[in-house]
Amino acid sequence: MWRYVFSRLISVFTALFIIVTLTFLLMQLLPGTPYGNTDELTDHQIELLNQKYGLDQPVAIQYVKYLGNLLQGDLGISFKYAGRSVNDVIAERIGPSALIGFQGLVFGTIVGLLLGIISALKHNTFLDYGAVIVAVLGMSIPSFIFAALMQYYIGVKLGWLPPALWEGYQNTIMPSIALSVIVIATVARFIRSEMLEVLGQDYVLTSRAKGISRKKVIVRHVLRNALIPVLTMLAPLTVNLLTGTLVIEKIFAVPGIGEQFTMSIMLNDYSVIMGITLFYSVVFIIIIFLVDLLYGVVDPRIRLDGGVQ
Amino acid sequence: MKRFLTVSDLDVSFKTYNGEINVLRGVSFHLNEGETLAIVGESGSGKSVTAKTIMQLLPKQNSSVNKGTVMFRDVNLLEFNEKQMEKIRGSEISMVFQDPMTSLNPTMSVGKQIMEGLREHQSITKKEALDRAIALLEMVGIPNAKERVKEYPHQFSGGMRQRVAIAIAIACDPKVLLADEPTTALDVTIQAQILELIKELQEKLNTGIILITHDLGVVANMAHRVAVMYAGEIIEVGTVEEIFYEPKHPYTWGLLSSMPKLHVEQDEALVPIAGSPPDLSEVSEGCSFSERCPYAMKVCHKYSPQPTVLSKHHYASCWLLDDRAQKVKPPVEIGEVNYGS
Amino acid sequence: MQQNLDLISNDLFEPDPVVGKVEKKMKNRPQMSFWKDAWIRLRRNKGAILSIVILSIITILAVVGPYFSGHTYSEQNVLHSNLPPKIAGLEWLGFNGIDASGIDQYEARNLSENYWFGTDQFGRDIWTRVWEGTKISLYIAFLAAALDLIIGVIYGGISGYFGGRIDNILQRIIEILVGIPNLILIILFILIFEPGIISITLAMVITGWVNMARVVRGQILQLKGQEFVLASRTLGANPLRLITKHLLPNTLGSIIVTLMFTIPTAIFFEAFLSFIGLGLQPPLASLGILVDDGYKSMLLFPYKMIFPAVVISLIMICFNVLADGLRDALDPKMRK
Amino acid sequence: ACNFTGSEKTTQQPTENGDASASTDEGSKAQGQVLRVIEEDEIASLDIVKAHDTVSGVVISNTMEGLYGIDKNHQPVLAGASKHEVSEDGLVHTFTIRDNVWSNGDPVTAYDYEYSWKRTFEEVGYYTYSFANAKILNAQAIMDGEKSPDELGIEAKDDKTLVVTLEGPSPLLNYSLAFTAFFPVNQAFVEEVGDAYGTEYDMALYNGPFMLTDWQHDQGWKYKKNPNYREADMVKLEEINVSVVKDESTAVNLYEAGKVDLIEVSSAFIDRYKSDPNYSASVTAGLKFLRFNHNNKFLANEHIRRALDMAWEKESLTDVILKNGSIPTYFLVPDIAKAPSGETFRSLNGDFTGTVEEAQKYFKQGLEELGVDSIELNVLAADDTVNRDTAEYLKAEWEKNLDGLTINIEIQPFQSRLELEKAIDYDISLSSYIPSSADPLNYLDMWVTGKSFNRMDYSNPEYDELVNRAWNELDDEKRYDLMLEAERMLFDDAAIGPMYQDATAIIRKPYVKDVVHHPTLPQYDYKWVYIE
Amino acid sequence: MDHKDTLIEIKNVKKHFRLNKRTILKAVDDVSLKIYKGETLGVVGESGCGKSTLGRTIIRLYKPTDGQIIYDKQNVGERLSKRDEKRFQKRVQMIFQDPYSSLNSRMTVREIISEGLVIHEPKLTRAFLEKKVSELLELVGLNINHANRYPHEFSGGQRQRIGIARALAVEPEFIIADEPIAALDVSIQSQIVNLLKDLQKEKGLTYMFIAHDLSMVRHISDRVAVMYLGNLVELATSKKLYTNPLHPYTEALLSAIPIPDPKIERARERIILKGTIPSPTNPPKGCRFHTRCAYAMKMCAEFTPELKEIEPHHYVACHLTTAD
Ligand SMILES: Nc1ncnc2c1ncn2[C@@H]1O[C@H](COP(=O)(O)OP(=O)(O)OP(=O)(O)O)[C@@H](O)[C@H]1O
Ligand SMILES: Nc1ncnc2c1ncn2[C@@H]1O[C@H](COP(=O)(O)OP(=O)(O)OP(=O)(O)O)[C@@H](O)[C@H]1O
Ligand SMILES: [Mg+2]
Ligand SMILES: [Mg+2]
Repeated sequence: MWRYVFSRLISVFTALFIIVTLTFLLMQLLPGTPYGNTDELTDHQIELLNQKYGLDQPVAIQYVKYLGNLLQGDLGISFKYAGRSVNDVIAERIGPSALIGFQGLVFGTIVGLLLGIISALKHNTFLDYGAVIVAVLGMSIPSFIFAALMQYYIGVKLGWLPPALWEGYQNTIMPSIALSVIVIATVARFIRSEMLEVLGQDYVLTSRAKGISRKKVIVRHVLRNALIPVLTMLAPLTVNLLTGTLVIEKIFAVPGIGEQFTMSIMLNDYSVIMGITLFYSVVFIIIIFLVDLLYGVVDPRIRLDGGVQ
Repeated sequence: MKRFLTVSDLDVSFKTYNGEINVLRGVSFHLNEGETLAIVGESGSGKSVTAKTIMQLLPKQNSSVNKGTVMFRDVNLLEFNEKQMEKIRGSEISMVFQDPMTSLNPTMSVGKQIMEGLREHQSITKKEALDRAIALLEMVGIPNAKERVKEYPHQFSGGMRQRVAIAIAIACDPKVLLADEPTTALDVTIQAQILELIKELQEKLNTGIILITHDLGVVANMAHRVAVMYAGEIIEVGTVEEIFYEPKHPYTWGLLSSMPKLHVEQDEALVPIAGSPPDLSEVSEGCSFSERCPYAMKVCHKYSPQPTVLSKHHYASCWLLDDRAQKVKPPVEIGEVNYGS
Repeated sequence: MQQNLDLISNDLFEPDPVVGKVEKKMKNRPQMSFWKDAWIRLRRNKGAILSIVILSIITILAVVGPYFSGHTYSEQNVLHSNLPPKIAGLEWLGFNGIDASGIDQYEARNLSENYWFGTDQFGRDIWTRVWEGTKISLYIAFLAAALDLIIGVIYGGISGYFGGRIDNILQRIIEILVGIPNLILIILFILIFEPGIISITLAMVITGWVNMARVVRGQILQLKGQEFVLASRTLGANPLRLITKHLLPNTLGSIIVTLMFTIPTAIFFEAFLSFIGLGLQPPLASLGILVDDGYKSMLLFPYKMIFPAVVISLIMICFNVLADGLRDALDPKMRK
Repeated sequence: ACNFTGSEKTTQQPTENGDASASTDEGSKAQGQVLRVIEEDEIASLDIVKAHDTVSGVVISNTMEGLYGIDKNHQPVLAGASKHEVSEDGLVHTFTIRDNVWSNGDPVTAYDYEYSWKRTFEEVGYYTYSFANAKILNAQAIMDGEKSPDELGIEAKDDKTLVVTLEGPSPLLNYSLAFTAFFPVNQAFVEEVGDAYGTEYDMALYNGPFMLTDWQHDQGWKYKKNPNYREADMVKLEEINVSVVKDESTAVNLYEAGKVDLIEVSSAFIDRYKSDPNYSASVTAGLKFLRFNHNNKFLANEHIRRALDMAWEKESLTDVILKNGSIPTYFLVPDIAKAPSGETFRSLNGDFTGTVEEAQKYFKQGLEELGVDSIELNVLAADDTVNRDTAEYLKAEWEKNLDGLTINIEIQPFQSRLELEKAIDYDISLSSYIPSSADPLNYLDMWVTGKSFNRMDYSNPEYDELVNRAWNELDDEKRYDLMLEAERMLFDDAAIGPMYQDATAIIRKPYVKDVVHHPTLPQYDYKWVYIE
Repeated sequence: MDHKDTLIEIKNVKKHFRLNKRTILKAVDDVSLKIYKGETLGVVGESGCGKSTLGRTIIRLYKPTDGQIIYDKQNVGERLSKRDEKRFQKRVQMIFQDPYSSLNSRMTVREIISEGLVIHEPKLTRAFLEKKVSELLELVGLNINHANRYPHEFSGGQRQRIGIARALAVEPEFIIADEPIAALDVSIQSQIVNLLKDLQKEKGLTYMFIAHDLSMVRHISDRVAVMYLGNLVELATSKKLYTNPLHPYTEALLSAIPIPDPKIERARERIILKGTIPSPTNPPKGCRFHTRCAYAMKMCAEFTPELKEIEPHHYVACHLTTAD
């Protein structure tokens, strides 16, 4: 086990290294400068700026320097938010993103599980079709539409919750719900499909023969065995939710990181791009790793360190 | 002895793409307290389905119980709803499923699986349940039970899994135990041990056992009475002696004579019953065994025989028992031969 | 059946063994492969059939719909801008040409012509644009599905089946692909490629299939140790056969569901690509773009968003019901 | 209500109405003289060297002050200086600094100006070009690397006396001095905090009507009235709460819910508010126009260019598509500044209009001259809604009206579009320009050969000469004549295709009074605002 | 049976499973035996003693931890070339113990049975396949009517027969039958056993027959191997083994065979093995059986007895016999 974790760690670092390297190189190809609109700067001035930020040096040297700073935990200074360190930018913005992402995930998973279970238990009845349609609408209509509708009707017309901004806990509710839509859809659909598969297995009969109620059978036996694909799908979703989503953050004026990322790419804010990419990749790799470990927890038959033979 | 489980006139059918198949056709039998009833018979004859019907665990989407009652004490289980059944299952009636590989949840440790039923029906703490689970595992002869409770089914051999399944079934001291081939995957010494265990349990709790098995040795050891099934019907019932020494149905004869005998030279071929079982999707006229029966008469192809009472416990459904039929002698081995080694 | 024993005449009691005499009657289902069998089962699923019908209608409308209205998707007439939908005879359904402030715009502007789905701000016919967009979005849907099936399933299959080091490497590659910001690649794409369907396709090739690969891998990891797989290995089945014949069929349920997620994601990914310049060239618009555009004026001109959204939802609901039907049909145990 | 910021030095109290479900009835307002507005982005920096975005511009111009300020009527007036003396030749300007203090109590001195201006050059601030435009001595040379920032034409004689030297007569100097780039900074403070200057509300000093008292990154910030401001008694607002909201419909919803008092709206929402009494549109000095690549084989032809300019209806674009009060333009210089005669630029020069029929004629002529019967052109547009819509509209109009023309729309993200434009790698580009002062010369200067804004290889020596003369003409009447002629010449050449003069559509609660909205950047001035 | 050709020779084969960091489960520990061409080797032993593991190791489903498996002069315990592997797979087949999980639930019986044929001879015509499938089904007591059904529609016994038909389809020369008949009723058991024997006679097949049913093992086997906790403890011709069991475990085993005669069965005495069953993760030192052996001596706990040929073709690993 530890050997596995260790060898996995090595390959994870390799992957991270490659991501950092490739992103660094690709980023160089982006058109334009990180200085925003340079309409009125003279060539000399741009040269001065490049010198100041070390961008006049060969890419290889810039890269080595970047890695050096990285090892010391320094992600550099933002170009757009002049003078602010990327560490700060990420640190300040990750909180809100993670909070609404986490809430959305939890809420979505719970509702999704319920829908999925209802669907599977009432297979091919109207309840099932109802749950299917709810889930499908959840995945085929983009979440920003739900967000906007919620904002208008709940926030403005009914006034139950603040329509936007980031002032208190109530502000987190609507964004979380909007984010949960896709989670609900994902969980509901996968749970339904997998549960149908599992419900036909013999051990479900065994547990029912023990006198366990259907509900408990579902919770203890069926769900767990139906979990693998849900986990697989939820992993990247979790990463995306926790690391922020552009539209929802924009609509609810949440000071999150998702919006920041797009922005910095559009503006060539190199250090922020690198910082967030790195951050995102680390979260992604960690979560995928956890999911892989979870595979083994959920289904002890799965052994990742073994090949076929 | 009290008769406390009575199955009468059970008809069960499955919908398949080949059409409807009538898997059980008028199955009736009863079980007394403290008694072991063995059900033997052709594979595919409906033994497992019978057991599942009693438990009401048939797959809902394609099976239907068309007729019949399952009286447990004085209630008809078939009229029970799911909630009521849940109370009964595991505590009053429990079942060991035929297949040990798939009947355990691969993602739950065996200990948990045993504890689950315990905690459902008895108000005990987790710790107590765990201790009981370990004790049960030891009882069914799993070495090192303390450690192995934490393991998962895939880490157990087939026989060990079967024993786990038995442990689950007997965990709550059920009144009726439906054991569907509980020892097929076990070697003889362990089998003997398990059978002993079941017997002890029976004596202690006066449990009624329905033992489904192919192993006539086990039947001889365990059963008080034997029911022989063929193609969804019970064609002969009797005490174990009656079935072994005075079988009356040609199918029973066939079964008994197809066993290997320890004293017979091994080069001698075994004597299987000729032909293959009938297609249950067709409603055939006459006796379902008629096409394979060497003693078949014209009537057998036309009318299905009714049970004939042969003694207090012994019934058989065969036209040969009709007065008008020629008397035939069962094959030589039956009833006369000593099986000693 | 209690027969009267006396009715049975004595002559019936003559021996008449038939063992070995009668040939077994062959009442056989026609020989069917798994797939054919599945198709037959699918045909019995009303929901699935209805979905196929609706999808066919949508596909047909996508092809011929634009010719019904007498407008092209790009024909612009600012005098007719922002007209609400109006269909003669369907006024009671809301197709009455009355806008959010209760004015019949057709009367107000003295128009005799009806726009079935209304018009956008350029006065373009939304009906035509919706069907034109459906064509593109359907293409995107199929493209996404194809990528998922071709790249995702194979990739995941190989990764899960071979496991160990190969799995490790393949999974790290996925992590790298996901880790590198998509947007950077897309911006570089915009610089290099002409915008259009091919560029969309390329952009989707990068990571569109990743979820599928992971789902398939997860399932196969779970399945590959099962005895039926071992049995087939002892028969000499090569990995290809094992994966395609044994592992994937048992993964189909998840594959289908995953596919159903890829499709809407792809439809809106295309809209995003088009918006930043890699996708379609305006005024050509896909359903995703129409929804995105309509969203901005959702409260004032709801019809601009509703029609494309309804078509997307309808397509997706049909796909999903069909997928569920397919999943049931592909699972022999689910048969009724 | 709790705060969800990562920052620990938060001092923000939840606003009274920050609590959800507080009051949602329309028109609910904050208590007292509090204005609630939104900005669509975070403040990039409070440092005038680093900030060159509109948001920072508004914050800086409301919290700091330079030698000149802009009055209610958008005219430059003395602000940080109490006196402005000009030498005979117009090259040496001597300012007397008014008594004023920084928010830490230090007096504002002439040295602060000198330090600030030179610092801008040292640190390569974006707005150095406006020093060059203002003809501050050596500004251009420093930008080109020929001189050092030290040699900039500014010198503090003593605390109160500041001497600015020019390279030549500068008709736009006063306007320029009101621009944020020319503001002072407190040397001691800047040197003390170093790189952190301008990154937090307490990492900057203020000498303007307001000062920042809170800044939650990406969420918003808060201004409070500056009690030490020289004209503090004129400032009525006690507090301004700014929230960062990037989505327009969100802004509208916040306004509807009574959470903010003033928002800008655009096309889709204008339909909704057009007839609302709280709606108003004010034109800006921003100009949207078509750049024709004069190197392009087809666009090198004057007739083709003229046809492209005339062949579409500008009114429909502004009235039906944009709807925000933008004015269709048949000219280069909008009607903002007035000539000395009191007449406007437009009334003097008239419109350069044409009809679709003429356009078709020109186009045919052009095709004949080129010897082709069809041409295909790309239109480069940025990836925002307005530009896309405009491009779509143009494509449809052009293709409808000009036979043989095929238009491809090429959408590019902001940076890419900029790079392509700079490299003159496009056919037609949708461009915009907003000057830092509304003088006609700013608009005309763009098309001088080799100027960075030219970016389309238009070159007409006579035109260059005219503009150059206007730059050096201190007599306003003569200067206007030169400029009028230059504009005519530009349209003679059909060098560009003007589209419209931008406007900002605003809705604000009726109790918000006297919001001043300047046509040039930075637009919002809160100095005179009060709540009724 | 003196001069038989060896078909397969197993030399010191070990198969250990690593359960976790510290625990290693020695499922098969140092087993050596030969299987001759045309014979049936019965393998019996306690459940969990490693019979299936041994079988699976022989058929290359598991890579042996140690030791050699020489099949027809070739060591198949190591990597094989593609061609050799394919050849091996056609020659050796396995009938799996579990009739439930060993059939792919998404394949029809036809597909399951014909898979081997399709793999090894891809060019077969449909008609031929159909005929072959039909033959095979008849052979195992099913019929072509069943060909279109899916495994879950069958009873346990029926599934087992499908598994047998699958193994027979490629006409192997060596079949490892892992409890092929446990799930069948006696009539069909005898049918299958007859079938296996007929095939053996006809085609000279070799079987490794793993079973718990000792009477059936006796009936079918030429020689019988008795395993205990991963070790081979006794190996002899079936006649010798059943008449003269030398190992105490074999003795206990034989005494426990249930006899299908109620009177005898109930009156009978059995050797009941005492003591707890040791675990393969931590097998006892010395003779692995000593913890439960009625005759255990001091040395049994110390030294591991070697498998020795006590009389011709009768091997035992017990200090009792070797001590004589
Ligand atoms: N879910 C099902 N769908 C369709 N047919 C079924 C189903 N379950 C069982 N059957 C059919 O019902 C019949 C009886 O099956 P059952 O499992 O009771 O046999 P059995 O007597 O237990 O046989 P065995 O001894 O082999 O286990 C068989 O013909 C089988 O094909
Ligand atoms: N894949 C595996 N991983 C870990 N342990 C295993 C594995 N397969 C088998 N074992 C263990 O190896 C031992 C031998 O198992 P095996 O299946 O060979 O027994 P068997 O003799 O076939 O028993 P049975 O007669 O019950 O089938 C058992 O203790 C089992 O728990
Ligand atoms: Mg059964
Ligand atoms: Mg085994």
